[in-house]
Amino acid sequence: MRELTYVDATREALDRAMARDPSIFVVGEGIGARGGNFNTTSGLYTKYGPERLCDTPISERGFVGMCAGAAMTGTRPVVDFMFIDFILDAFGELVNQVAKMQYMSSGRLKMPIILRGAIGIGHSAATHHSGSYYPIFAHLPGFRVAVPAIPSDAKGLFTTALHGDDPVLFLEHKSILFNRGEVPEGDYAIPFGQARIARAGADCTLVAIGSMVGKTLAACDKLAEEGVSAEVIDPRTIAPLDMATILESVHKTGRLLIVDETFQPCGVGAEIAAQVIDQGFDDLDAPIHRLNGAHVPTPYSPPLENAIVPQESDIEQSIRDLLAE
Amino acid sequence: MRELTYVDATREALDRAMARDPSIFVVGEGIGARGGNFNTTSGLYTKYGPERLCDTPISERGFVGMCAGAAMTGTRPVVDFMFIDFILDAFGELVNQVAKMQYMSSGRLKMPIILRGAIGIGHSAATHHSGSYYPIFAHLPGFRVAVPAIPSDAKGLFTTALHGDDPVLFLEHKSILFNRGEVPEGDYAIPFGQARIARAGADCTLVAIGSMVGKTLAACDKLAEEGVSAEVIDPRTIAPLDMATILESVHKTGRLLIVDETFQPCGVGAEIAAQVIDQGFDDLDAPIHRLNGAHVPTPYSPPLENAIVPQESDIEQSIRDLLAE
Amino acid sequence: MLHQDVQAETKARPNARKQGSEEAGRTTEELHALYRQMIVIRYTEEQLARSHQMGLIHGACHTYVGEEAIASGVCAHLRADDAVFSTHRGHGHALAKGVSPREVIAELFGRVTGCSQGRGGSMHLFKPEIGLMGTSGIVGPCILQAAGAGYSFKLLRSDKVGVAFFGDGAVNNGAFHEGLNLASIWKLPALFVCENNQYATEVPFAYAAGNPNVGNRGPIYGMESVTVDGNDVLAVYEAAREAVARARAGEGPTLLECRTYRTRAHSEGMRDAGYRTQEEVEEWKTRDPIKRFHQWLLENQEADAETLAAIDAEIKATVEEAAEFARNSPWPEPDTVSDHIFS
Amino acid sequence: MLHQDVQAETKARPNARKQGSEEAGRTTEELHALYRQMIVIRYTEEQLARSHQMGLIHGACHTYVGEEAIASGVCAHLRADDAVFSTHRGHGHALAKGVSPREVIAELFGRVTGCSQGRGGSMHLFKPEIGLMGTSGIVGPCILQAAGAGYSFKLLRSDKVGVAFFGDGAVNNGAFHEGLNLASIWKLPALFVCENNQYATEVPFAYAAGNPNVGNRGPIYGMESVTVDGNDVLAVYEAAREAVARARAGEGPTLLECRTYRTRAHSEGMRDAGYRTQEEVEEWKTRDPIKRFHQWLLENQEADAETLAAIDAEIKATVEEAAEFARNSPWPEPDTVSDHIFS
Ligand SMILES: Cc1ncc(C[n+]2csc(CCOP(=O)(O)OP(=O)(O)O)c2C)c(N)n1
Ligand SMILES: Cc1ncc(C[n+]2csc(CCOP(=O)(O)OP(=O)(O)O)c2C)c(N)n1
Ligand SMILES: [Mg+2]
Ligand SMILES: [Mg+2]
Repeated sequence: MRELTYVDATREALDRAMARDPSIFVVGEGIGARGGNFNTTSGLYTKYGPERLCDTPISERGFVGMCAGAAMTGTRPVVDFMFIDFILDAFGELVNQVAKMQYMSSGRLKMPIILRGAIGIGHSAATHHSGSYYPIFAHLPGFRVAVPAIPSDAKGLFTTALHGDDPVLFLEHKSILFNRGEVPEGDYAIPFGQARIARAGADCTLVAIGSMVGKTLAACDKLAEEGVSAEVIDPRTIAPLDMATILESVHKTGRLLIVDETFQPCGVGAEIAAQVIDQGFDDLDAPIHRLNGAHVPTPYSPPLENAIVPQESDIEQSIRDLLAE
Repeated sequence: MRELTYVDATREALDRAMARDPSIFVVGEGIGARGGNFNTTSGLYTKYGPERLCDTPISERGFVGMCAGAAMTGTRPVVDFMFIDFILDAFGELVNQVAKMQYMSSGRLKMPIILRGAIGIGHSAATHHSGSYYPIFAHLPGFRVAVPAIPSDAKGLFTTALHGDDPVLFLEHKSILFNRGEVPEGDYAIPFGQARIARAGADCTLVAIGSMVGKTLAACDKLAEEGVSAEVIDPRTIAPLDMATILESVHKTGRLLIVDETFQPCGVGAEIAAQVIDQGFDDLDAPIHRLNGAHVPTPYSPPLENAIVPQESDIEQSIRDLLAE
Repeated sequence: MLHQDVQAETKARPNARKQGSEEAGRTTEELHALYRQMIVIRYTEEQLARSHQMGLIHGACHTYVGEEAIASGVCAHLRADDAVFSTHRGHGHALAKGVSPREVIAELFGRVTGCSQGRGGSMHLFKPEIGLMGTSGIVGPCILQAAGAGYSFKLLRSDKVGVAFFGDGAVNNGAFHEGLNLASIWKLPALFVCENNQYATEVPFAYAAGNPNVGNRGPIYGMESVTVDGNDVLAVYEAAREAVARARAGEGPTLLECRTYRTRAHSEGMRDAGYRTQEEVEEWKTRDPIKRFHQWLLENQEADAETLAAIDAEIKATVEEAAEFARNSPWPEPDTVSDHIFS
Repeated sequence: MLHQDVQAETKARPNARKQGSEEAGRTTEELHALYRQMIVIRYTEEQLARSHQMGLIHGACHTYVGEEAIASGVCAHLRADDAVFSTHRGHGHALAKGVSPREVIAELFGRVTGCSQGRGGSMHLFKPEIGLMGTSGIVGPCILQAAGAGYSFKLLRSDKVGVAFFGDGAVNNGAFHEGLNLASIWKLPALFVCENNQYATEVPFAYAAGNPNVGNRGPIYGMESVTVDGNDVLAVYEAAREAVARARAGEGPTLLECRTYRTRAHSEGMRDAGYRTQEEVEEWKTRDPIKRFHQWLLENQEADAETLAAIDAEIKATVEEAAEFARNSPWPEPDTVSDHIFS
């Protein structure tokens, strides 16, 4: 199969959907002629013009609220935040005017809006350009939250987002945006709420999210040389969260570690652990462990930045600890 | 001891602190001559005047950002949101300009700012006036989060907030604001991160938050007639969270239920469960259960509203289920 | 200050626009419809106020009494497929957009027959089928949403219009600034109606805004803007006619400031003292938009007293029946409470 | 349009303010200090640009080249206890507020000797000891924070001033609207300096704003406002003098629009084509604030060429030494990474 970068994979999905559906438009800063800070829209401006690739002022709250109104009246906005950090100024609109609209109108309004942006720590982007924030959106009712880890999932999940009628947070870790991988041509959709077993194994279950999937797989490769057989699950969407796949794996392995770059308290790992302890209590042979980024704002300097992100060696150590319990 | 309402208890703390420290000021809509929508400031305007009880335009982002700047330059703002729902428009300021400031300045700046407001579901306030959102602030580094359940704790925790140098979310459930209880006179501070054992017991541990404390105690009273001895823990602050007290209790009882009105996914109950499973695995005799409000926007009509909030009878049933595991 | 001017002018020559040329197309039916619309709002609000006292309304209830001319004058130019976004004080907008008193009253009673099936109450009225896209308990967002409807309508090459109603309180909010600017730079077919009743709850606009005028702010955004006497239904009607026509023609948005006053408390059951004088309230009651228009219709031989009395009586009966209907309506089923979070 | 006017005027009578009365108190030392300050910024930025190419800067780097007159002209009136809040393009503000080139360069190199001890990088410069309260990677907040400093200073009855520097991009943001309004209604001692360089990254202000003017927006908030040629350091200096004096005297805030241009790419390593012409860039380079002031000093006999060359040489050496210092500075210790989240 041909290979594409992650960002090219999402752009292909976007391009195909825009070609077919004239009600899709994109807003953001520099997503027009410039093609997006991360090339998310490059080439599309010439194809679809300024109304459908609409450069905005620095009015995040404004254009999110505007897109909420647009989604309610027959069009399908894609908000491209560049860095997802900039979504925070629109948080009130998202919580009260986007996530709740279908419910409050008893299903008479639809809310087909995609909110996309680069997440995560890396490249000394420092604390205003390193956020992820997805546990917050998983906490709140009304959002779908996708965190694809590989190019094919990026295309498949973005396609699903573009065809659905619900608000979707589509979050792309900066450190994997330009990774290459095989991506199916043509139409390719992956339903939300289906985890991917990134590696099959029998000794322990590792749930890894976004950029942590690759690092976890690398750690497993290393441990495999010592005979450790770890199963790695990539949930792909954290709302909805495919607990069935995780529970099934834990049933088999009896041990669970969740690896996630974002903050630990009230995070995705907490939710997974809480559900496993409730529904898979008898399957567990050991405590559930979580490995998260440090609970601090993101510092700039490389040695500090490295210190707060789980590294391959940290993951390896955590797996050893889990197996030793 | 004399009795005060919950809101009178916080006002007493505020009044004492303002009398002593001229750098404390309050901003909000209608907190001046009007005395606050929930009487949080009544009587103070005549005492301290319009600069220290400053009525604002409907500019939540604006005055939060302003108070961030004020806190960095020698004064101590108290932002009174009336309903905490209105904080959402200021979310960007809170995350990036309030919570991170001490860290990014390596401790050279202080951030003594209190963000207070009424939380919770009740009185058909509907979806824009029923939010709680505290798991979000516990997730993010840099916030203290207090959710007092009784008048004396309200006074004690508010006093601590007023004397500290960190950003504090001070969240007061609407349904308990006018409850009365014994409140110590004079100076009275309760440190953050110390849970209160609201009821001692041996058969199971119940962690209840805010308005759920009273309901849980009522359910326990009922079950006590059948000989059930439940321990009820009120964490009082969820950041910092007093896990030591919870772990100790679970060590004794072997069973844990967390009762919380807010949303379940990535919530406080998830965090508590995850920590207990990690650190108290061998103490557990049964799965950990969570009882939360339904994961939906808050509907208006009383039968719908009742259906989404854990009621005394739901708590009772959950305790029975836990004991039956 | 313009504000004073508007009041002065109002007193000197009430409804002076009568002689203007722009009402060429104003038929007697249209005039009667405007009157009827205002009466529907007034009677429904008065019914709701009574019902609130009786404990039939569970949450808040912000009435529109004294401001009826605005929703009536603006919505007269809207079609069912135009999109209206409104605020916490939204009953009047819902009614003027075509929601029936039954559906509004039942909603506030929390019944499944309400326009939001009991999920919304006073501050969350929805009837998207006829373009009532929602009222909101949060001040500000409606401005952005109306711009968004405009974006849709422009992209879809339709001649529909997005309309936001909001109070003076919203003017100091960032949503006003960002929304008006976006609508202007993209020439969106939108109308921004500021109902300047001079107070945000108890905080005077004159205190909360560095500039007591709203209608002079259009140029800052490169947008048409105008201030009218919001208690003069014909003034509102004519200004809205122009603005809606401009939007439909692709000529961009308009900011329309309507100077008005709420004569009841901010919300039912709230105190209404300490922040404004009883004299001020009484003075404004003399400028009641319905009384004024009633008088104007008589003076200009557009209606006789009997016709108007008949309308009054008819609406009175309709509203009473609506309250009865609402009271007898079923509650929503608790087991539907998790429906429709997702599509 | 005023924008054109300013440019035209600039060309016709460069630094025409010389004959004005307001510079009565402008000493030769002050003039030399202004020159020196601009050179410090320019040389530091050029050093940073080179260092970026060499891979010594790990994150973003937005230079202030071409805009030096603004920070220099404004900060000349500030004391160490006045509070400055700035943006992503904040090196110039930090330097003008008194942070040394060593501390700025070391910060961008990620070293513990940097003004933020390596935690911040280009966009998060802190030295609160001398009133640099922080630069921010988010567009907008600095406006609110400067108002907040003003609130503190007013409440504490001091004569200190809060100052925000921000780009044209921030003008369309709700923070601008809310912050200016709050500062105005409470007459806060604050100064809002808009560095209008006509682009937000690649998006022209003329596209993004319904009104291409910033300095005409003060009256909307009931605030003094003024537009000056931001490449004329004396024009900035005089306007800021007045504004700071007004703030200190309790007479309220000022909005100061400085028309300028960034002559390098938005950030180092970014492309700088497609959205503006090379001619436009070259044209603006002829209006370089340093060259212009250099010429003015000579023409007005305020300095001779040797004096200025000596300043240049001295600063060049200082900055080179600073880069050396930064490069030899230690990295922060990883085990300090969780310090200072709470007080
Ligand atoms: C963002 C936000 N902040 C605060 C409130 C609380 N609140 C409800 S109505 C109101 C006053 C609104 O005043 P205005 O916009 O003038 O409308 P009016 O009530 O006068 O019609 C306030 C502050 C809110 N609903 N939303
Ligand atoms: C709220 C927010 N949105 C988007 C960005 C990304 N961003 C960084 S700089 C910039 C352009 C800023 O333009 P302007 O304010 O004019 O400052 P200039 O770079 O021209 O000095 C943008 C959009 C940001 N930092 N913050
Ligand atoms: Mg009002
Ligand atoms: Mg700019």
